[in-house]
Amino acid sequence: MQAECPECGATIALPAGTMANEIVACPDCGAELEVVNLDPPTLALAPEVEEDWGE
Amino acid sequence: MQAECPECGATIALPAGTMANEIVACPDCGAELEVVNLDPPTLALAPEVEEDWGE
Amino acid sequence: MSLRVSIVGASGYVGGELLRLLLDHPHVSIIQATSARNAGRYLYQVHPNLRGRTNLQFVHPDTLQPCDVLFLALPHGEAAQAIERYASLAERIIDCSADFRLRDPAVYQQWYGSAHPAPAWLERFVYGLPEVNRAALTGARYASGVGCNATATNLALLPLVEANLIDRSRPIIADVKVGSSEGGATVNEASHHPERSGAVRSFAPVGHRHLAEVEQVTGLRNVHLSITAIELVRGALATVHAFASRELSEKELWQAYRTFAREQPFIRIVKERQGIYRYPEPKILAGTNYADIGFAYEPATGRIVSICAIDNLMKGAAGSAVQCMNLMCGFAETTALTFAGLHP
Amino acid sequence: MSLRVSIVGASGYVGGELLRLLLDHPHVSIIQATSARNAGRYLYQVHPNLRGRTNLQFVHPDTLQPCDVLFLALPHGEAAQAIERYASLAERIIDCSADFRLRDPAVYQQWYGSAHPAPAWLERFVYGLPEVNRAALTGARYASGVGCNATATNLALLPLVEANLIDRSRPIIADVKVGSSEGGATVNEASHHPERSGAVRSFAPVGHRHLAEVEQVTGLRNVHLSITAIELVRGALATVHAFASRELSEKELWQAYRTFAREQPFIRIVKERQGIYRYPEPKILAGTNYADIGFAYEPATGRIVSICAIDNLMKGAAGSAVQCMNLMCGFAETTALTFAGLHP
Amino acid sequence: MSLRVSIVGASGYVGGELLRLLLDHPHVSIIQATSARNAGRYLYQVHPNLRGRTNLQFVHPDTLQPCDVLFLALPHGEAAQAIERYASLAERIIDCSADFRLRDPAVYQQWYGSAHPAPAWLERFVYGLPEVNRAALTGARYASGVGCNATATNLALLPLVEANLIDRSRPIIADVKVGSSEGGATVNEASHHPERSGAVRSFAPVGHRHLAEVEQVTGLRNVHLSITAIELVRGALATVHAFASRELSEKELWQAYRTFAREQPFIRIVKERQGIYRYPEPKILAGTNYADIGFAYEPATGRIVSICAIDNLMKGAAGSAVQCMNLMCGFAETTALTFAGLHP
Amino acid sequence: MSLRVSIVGASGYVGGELLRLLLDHPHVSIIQATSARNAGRYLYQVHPNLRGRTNLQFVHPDTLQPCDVLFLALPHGEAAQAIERYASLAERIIDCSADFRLRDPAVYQQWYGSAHPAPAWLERFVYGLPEVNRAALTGARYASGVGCNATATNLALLPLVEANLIDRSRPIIADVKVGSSEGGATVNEASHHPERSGAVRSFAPVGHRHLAEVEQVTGLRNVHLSITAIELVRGALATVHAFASRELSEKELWQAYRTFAREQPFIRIVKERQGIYRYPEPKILAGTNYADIGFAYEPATGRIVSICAIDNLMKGAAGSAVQCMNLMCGFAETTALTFAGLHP
Ligand SMILES: NC(=O)c1ccc[n+]([C@@H]2O[C@H](COP(=O)([O-])OP(=O)(O)OC[C@H]3O[C@@H](n4cnc5c(N)ncnc54)[C@H](OP(=O)(O)O)[C@@H]3O)[C@@H](O)[C@H]2O)c1
Ligand SMILES: NC(=O)c1ccc[n+]([C@@H]2O[C@H](COP(=O)([O-])OP(=O)(O)OC[C@H]3O[C@@H](n4cnc5c(N)ncnc54)[C@H](OP(=O)(O)O)[C@@H]3O)[C@@H](O)[C@H]2O)c1
Ligand SMILES: NC(=O)c1ccc[n+]([C@@H]2O[C@H](COP(=O)([O-])OP(=O)(O)OC[C@H]3O[C@@H](n4cnc5c(N)ncnc54)[C@H](OP(=O)(O)O)[C@@H]3O)[C@@H](O)[C@H]2O)c1
Ligand SMILES: NC(=O)c1ccc[n+]([C@@H]2O[C@H](COP(=O)([O-])OP(=O)(O)OC[C@H]3O[C@@H](n4cnc5c(N)ncnc54)[C@H](OP(=O)(O)O)[C@@H]3O)[C@@H](O)[C@H]2O)c1
Ligand SMILES: [Zn+2]
Ligand SMILES: [Zn+2]
Repeated sequence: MQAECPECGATIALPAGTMANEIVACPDCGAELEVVNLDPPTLALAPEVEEDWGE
Repeated sequence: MQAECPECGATIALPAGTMANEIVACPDCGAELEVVNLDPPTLALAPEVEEDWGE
Repeated sequence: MSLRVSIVGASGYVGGELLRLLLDHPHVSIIQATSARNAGRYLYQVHPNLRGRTNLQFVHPDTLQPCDVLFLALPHGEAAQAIERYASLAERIIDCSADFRLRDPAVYQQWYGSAHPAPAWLERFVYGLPEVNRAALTGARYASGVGCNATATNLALLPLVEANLIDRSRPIIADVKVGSSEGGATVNEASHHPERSGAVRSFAPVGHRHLAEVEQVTGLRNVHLSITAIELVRGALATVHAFASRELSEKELWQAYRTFAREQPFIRIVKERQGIYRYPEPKILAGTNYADIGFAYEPATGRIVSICAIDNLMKGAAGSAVQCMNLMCGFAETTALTFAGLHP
Repeated sequence: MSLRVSIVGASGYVGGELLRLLLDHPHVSIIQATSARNAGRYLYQVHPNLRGRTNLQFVHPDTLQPCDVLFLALPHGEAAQAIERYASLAERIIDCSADFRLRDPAVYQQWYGSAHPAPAWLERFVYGLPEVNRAALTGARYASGVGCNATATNLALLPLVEANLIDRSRPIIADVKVGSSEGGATVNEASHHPERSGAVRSFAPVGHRHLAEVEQVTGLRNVHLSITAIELVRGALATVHAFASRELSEKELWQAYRTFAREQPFIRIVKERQGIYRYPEPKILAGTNYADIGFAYEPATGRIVSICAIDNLMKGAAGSAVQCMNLMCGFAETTALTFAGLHP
Repeated sequence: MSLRVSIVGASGYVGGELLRLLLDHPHVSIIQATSARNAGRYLYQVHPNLRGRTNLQFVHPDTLQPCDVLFLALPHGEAAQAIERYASLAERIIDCSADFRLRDPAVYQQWYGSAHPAPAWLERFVYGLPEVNRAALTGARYASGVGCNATATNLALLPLVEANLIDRSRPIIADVKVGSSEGGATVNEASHHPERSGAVRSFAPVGHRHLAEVEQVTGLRNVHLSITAIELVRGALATVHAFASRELSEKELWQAYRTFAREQPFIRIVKERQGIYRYPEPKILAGTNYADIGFAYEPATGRIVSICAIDNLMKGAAGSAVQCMNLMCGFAETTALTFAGLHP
Repeated sequence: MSLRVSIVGASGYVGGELLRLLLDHPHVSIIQATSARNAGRYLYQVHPNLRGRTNLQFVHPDTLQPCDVLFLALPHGEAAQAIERYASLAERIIDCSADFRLRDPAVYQQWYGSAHPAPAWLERFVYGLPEVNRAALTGARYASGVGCNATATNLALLPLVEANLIDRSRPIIADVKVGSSEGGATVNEASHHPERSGAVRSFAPVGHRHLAEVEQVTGLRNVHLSITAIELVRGALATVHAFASRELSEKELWQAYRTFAREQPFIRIVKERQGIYRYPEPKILAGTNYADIGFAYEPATGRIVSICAIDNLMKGAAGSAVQCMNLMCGFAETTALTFAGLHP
């Protein structure tokens, strides 16, 4: 099962048994993605806390 | 006695008793300057060894 | 007779620098220095360089009392939130944060993502860079601080802007290198020594908020700012790449920089043909209020590289703030700001 | 069966790095390592990391003997001067200097101020950056090295150039931050630790020779290069500011970088949304042959900040040189180049 | 056939170093790497040097599954607390913490202030310093790790102890200089870059717990330990001052060090009469498993200064741990530990 | 009315520091600053921190003219060789070198390997550490400087010596960590940035000449000195391990340190139970004349660890020299020495 990262366009392999609402990380851009649909497999950016870089 | 730095245009005060061919340093740009004329006071860039900055 | 001065946010890095400067200022006495987390501790337990200089203790910010001059050195947003209270306590205020730097509330909203909490106060504050606002600061009641990266960029650009030497149709790139004290005293993952040490971190390649200040101060609209955090504690170096509006000689550029630096006690032009220190270098500015400026020019392409070095905590924050106070209160402008810096 | 390899200039920093890599290379044996000043000393007396790895001693360059592959790691000009002699001793040569990098003798003369001493050799040398010249390097007899600052700049630019995303009518600024090992092992006033430590030195705001290599490799004519030396021993970071030729999405940029990185064993794309290491960072590349590339894009202005980090002594010199040797001699391209780098 | 290995505490510095080493180990496969805070993230988002090396993701420690070899790299006390669970999951365990280093529960209680949570397990663990325990480690099921400062001190002392050259009636002072990675990956006020940078911090002038390990390993009772944290990320240097039990010649000392170093693949003697690297230097050991040892002797006073340099994360932690695994599992002792280190 | 002061060796690091201090001294005017290599250059071309402070140019030492106070900051041996000439030019001399520090010509010969060139002058010079010699320095004509490592060690030991708390039958180990400016401004292989950076170099494990000064000042005969060069430009930290002559309480130790520090304007006791700066730390002393002292005590073993931090160029050289001048000339002792130091 494959899906595309909405942020960077990476092709992400979803392991068998992936469920809706699960969170996966994009291996390329690190975005945290929510599985919003399984048929077809669709990912959306999960809400993220903007981290402070501290400078 | 005043002269102009040919490099940066600084006004350079030449002390009384300055002689032709003397070398003075420009206080602004650091150029080493030769007194090529005294009347009017005129400065020219003295030949410089290009220092290696080393990178 | 001494003015009574207080510092809110005195446990931070800008606050600490204000303490260091004001303790040696002949015309003021520090009456309160606040820190919620360190209330009751001696100043020197947080700022060890002040040991032997003062036995003052931090007080909680809630206990702040009336004073003549109030310095605010707080995280973003805190000063604007409480400005009425602070103004009720002090005749004069110098706020080191970004809260009162921008004149236009719309610009504030654009860059900070929410409406300004006290927009009426924006016009009461004079932008606290004496090099451009000396007249307005003289006798003023309220001064904002300056952004450190903005200041390095502005002081690199102003000689060229004032002499009208920049081609405004071509982009201007300000690539600023900064030290870790810019982030303040609060610990975070990014500032953990094993990670931060030796880093060359592309901290803000795009989108840095100080651009708003650069546009306000220089009037330019084609400046592009990037910030890289490097191995350094204090210091910022702006390398600003611009293009000449016409063919130039080196002498004309010298002239522009000299004109800008004239009568500015803390601006020095650094451009040497030999030696190790040919251009502005932040490492020798630690603790000083100087902004060193210099340039390189490439006739074949018309590129001017204008360079400015500062200590972010001094000319980029506390130093300029004290310089503002001197102007606001009628003291000699350089009072308490004369430390020459160290070599090596 | 092992190839017999020699290194001329083995006491230098590039030479030392070649020694480190080649001692662990399964298909070659080092037979000679030259140094005039250290002839007779053990390699590990100069390169202490090699202690326990080899009991080889430096030999004087005059005693150089025939070998299969010869690496030259000499100061500028020395390789070109003596290329006939070196070519008579070795079937294959990899020269790490700038002597054979430029294809056009006229360009060489323009940047180096004198005619090339052996212009006929220029076309025999393949420019030694496998990422752009893999096919030509495969089986080649002569390869040049690469410039470290040029390589960081080129690898930042190439993804954009190959995807044709850059507006060539607007200037491209490459602001490169570099460590002290770029200057080599020879001591000078500028490298004295108390002076160099903590420096943010505008080493070459304009006029850096590596621009010639950038123009040759990218085909661009509007690149402007500035080099700032920072507190770092190994490493170079190129921050390259370019403008998009049209409106772009982040995904298109990702696509361009992925296309460039595909099949390149030493190119990694680094662009993270969180964590400390969001963009390429030279500090984690020390000793590795990676070039990490990444980018930030500002839709409102069209500015693309393309960032490349390398270890100047590896991908910027000895690492690429060994990668070239692997291609020239038919070894697996990554042989002896697999060190992962350290964190923290 | 590969052994299946897991690492608990893989987001830490010792854990990260284990990952780096084990990913290149030809006889093992990493099946799980745990981190509660980073579960679901890719290893390279925390350890950026592993980018391109593995696509493994951190898993929560609660999901730990059975494996052949389990490495524990946890904060003090955590391994002892849960040792029964870990032992139920893995045939072999290597614990990098101090929990199972001391043989005597009473000594543990004295130094750690509370009774050991699993005293029965103390005798099942072999102290994991191959240089003194090679035979016991060969084939062992459980090995403790080593203390980094203890190891630098022990390896400085052992050549003298084994040759019986130390006057035990006079104090032995071990003054150890250490880098910031000793503190692990967790951020704290003391590790904030502006504070930690350039520090020469008397971290533990007296009372450092590693003394217990020194006494256990050397059998000495008159060692006094002090730790100073200096500007360095990786590395520890022990400067150990002891007095000779009788008049000695330099040759006798050389003999003692040679005897100790013989057959030890990771011990090198460093004592040069010229050059820059005359004594052990941690900076060239970053990433390597070497312990470099050397000495200076002052005939007039009988003082021997014995010096040992290590990388605290390697020979002082993960490197020794992998060396232990190699011995426990019958692999060649140096497998995956052959990185030579960098110069400069 | 100002005293006329000259500095021989003004291009060096001690000379540069003297310039910085004396330019701000209200009671003196610098009339000459010598450098053979830089004659004719502006002081700020060598010491960039002095830009804007003075337009003085270096003069050749041969052109030295009479003055009121002469500072000598020359390499070892040069002052002694030419002392008659210098004394003919100046009423008062302060020599920063080691040439006139030792009282006993025999001790000089023992440590420096040759007879003193001007032994009659030894008794005319007062050893220039005001903390021990204030009375003798007051009004004196000739003062020697101090050794930086000696001073850190002496000031760590003196509180204990004066209170008679040290067991003289057991060895005292002084393990001193130092920065690179101790080596002066002259470049050499060991100071090349890529080599010196990050080093933990056992520079003088035994045999350091400053021991002679320690013995002279403290009267102790069982001190053992080792110097390790670390990543630092300015600063020295002495970690001195001694044993108590009897059972002690912490209070007694506090008492001893307080007694020593009383009336000493530049001695501060640093011993905190919390915070980051618990013991003396050289990094916050850069540019200041303070010597911070502190201690840790281990009742079980009787070990006292006495710690002293200084800036080697200030309290360890130029700062003490100016303090001496103030005493010799009747100025307030702290004049021109009040810079507080920076944090962070
Ligand atoms: N660092 C620079 O280079 C720099 C340069 C230019 C401008 N600035 C600006 O200067 C300001 C201070 O920066 P910094 O680096 O000094 O920050 P900092 O080190 O983080 O210090 C912040 C200070 O604010 C106090 N504080 C926090 N919240 C408060 C509140 N609600 N009320 C009262 N006090 C509060 C803290 O005290 P506690 O001890 O109670 O936490 C601390 O003393 C910021 O606005 C910054 O943008 C900084
Ligand atoms: N450093 C970098 O980051 C870097 C990156 C890319 C390319 N490069 C290029 O690589 C080359 C070497 O750089 P480096 O940094 O390694 O320099 P380096 O440290 O100064 O080493 C130079 C070496 O050349 C030897 N040498 C000098 N003159 C020689 C001669 N006439 N014949 C034979 N050997 C001679 C020296 O040996 P002795 O012991 O006899 O003096 C030394 O081994 C340069 O061309 C440089 O431009 C360097
Ligand atoms: N650093 C050195 O130089 C060194 C040298 C020798 C020995 N050691 C020893 O090695 C051990 C690890 O040191 P370090 O420096 O790597 O520490 P560190 O960087 O702080 O890492 C600690 C690791 O333990 C994990 N962890 C914390 N509590 C846990 C729990 N209850 N269960 C499971 N995992 C837990 C953390 O994971 P999360 O991501 O979930 O927080 C993190 O991965 C320590 O015992 C230390 O004494 C360290
Ligand atoms: N560095 C420290 O931390 C420290 C601490 C305590 C004491 N000291 C002592 O202070 C003295 C100076 O040390 P430094 O570190 O400042 O050394 P430095 O940086 O090497 O400076 C030496 C100075 O002496 C000048 N000079 C050399 N030979 C001379 C001669 N024959 N006649 C006149 N001038 C001569 C040099 O001038 P040119 O420009 O003409 O070469 C230079 O200005 C030394 O004796 C040192 O032991 C140093
Ligand atoms: Zn993605
Ligand atoms: Zn000029």
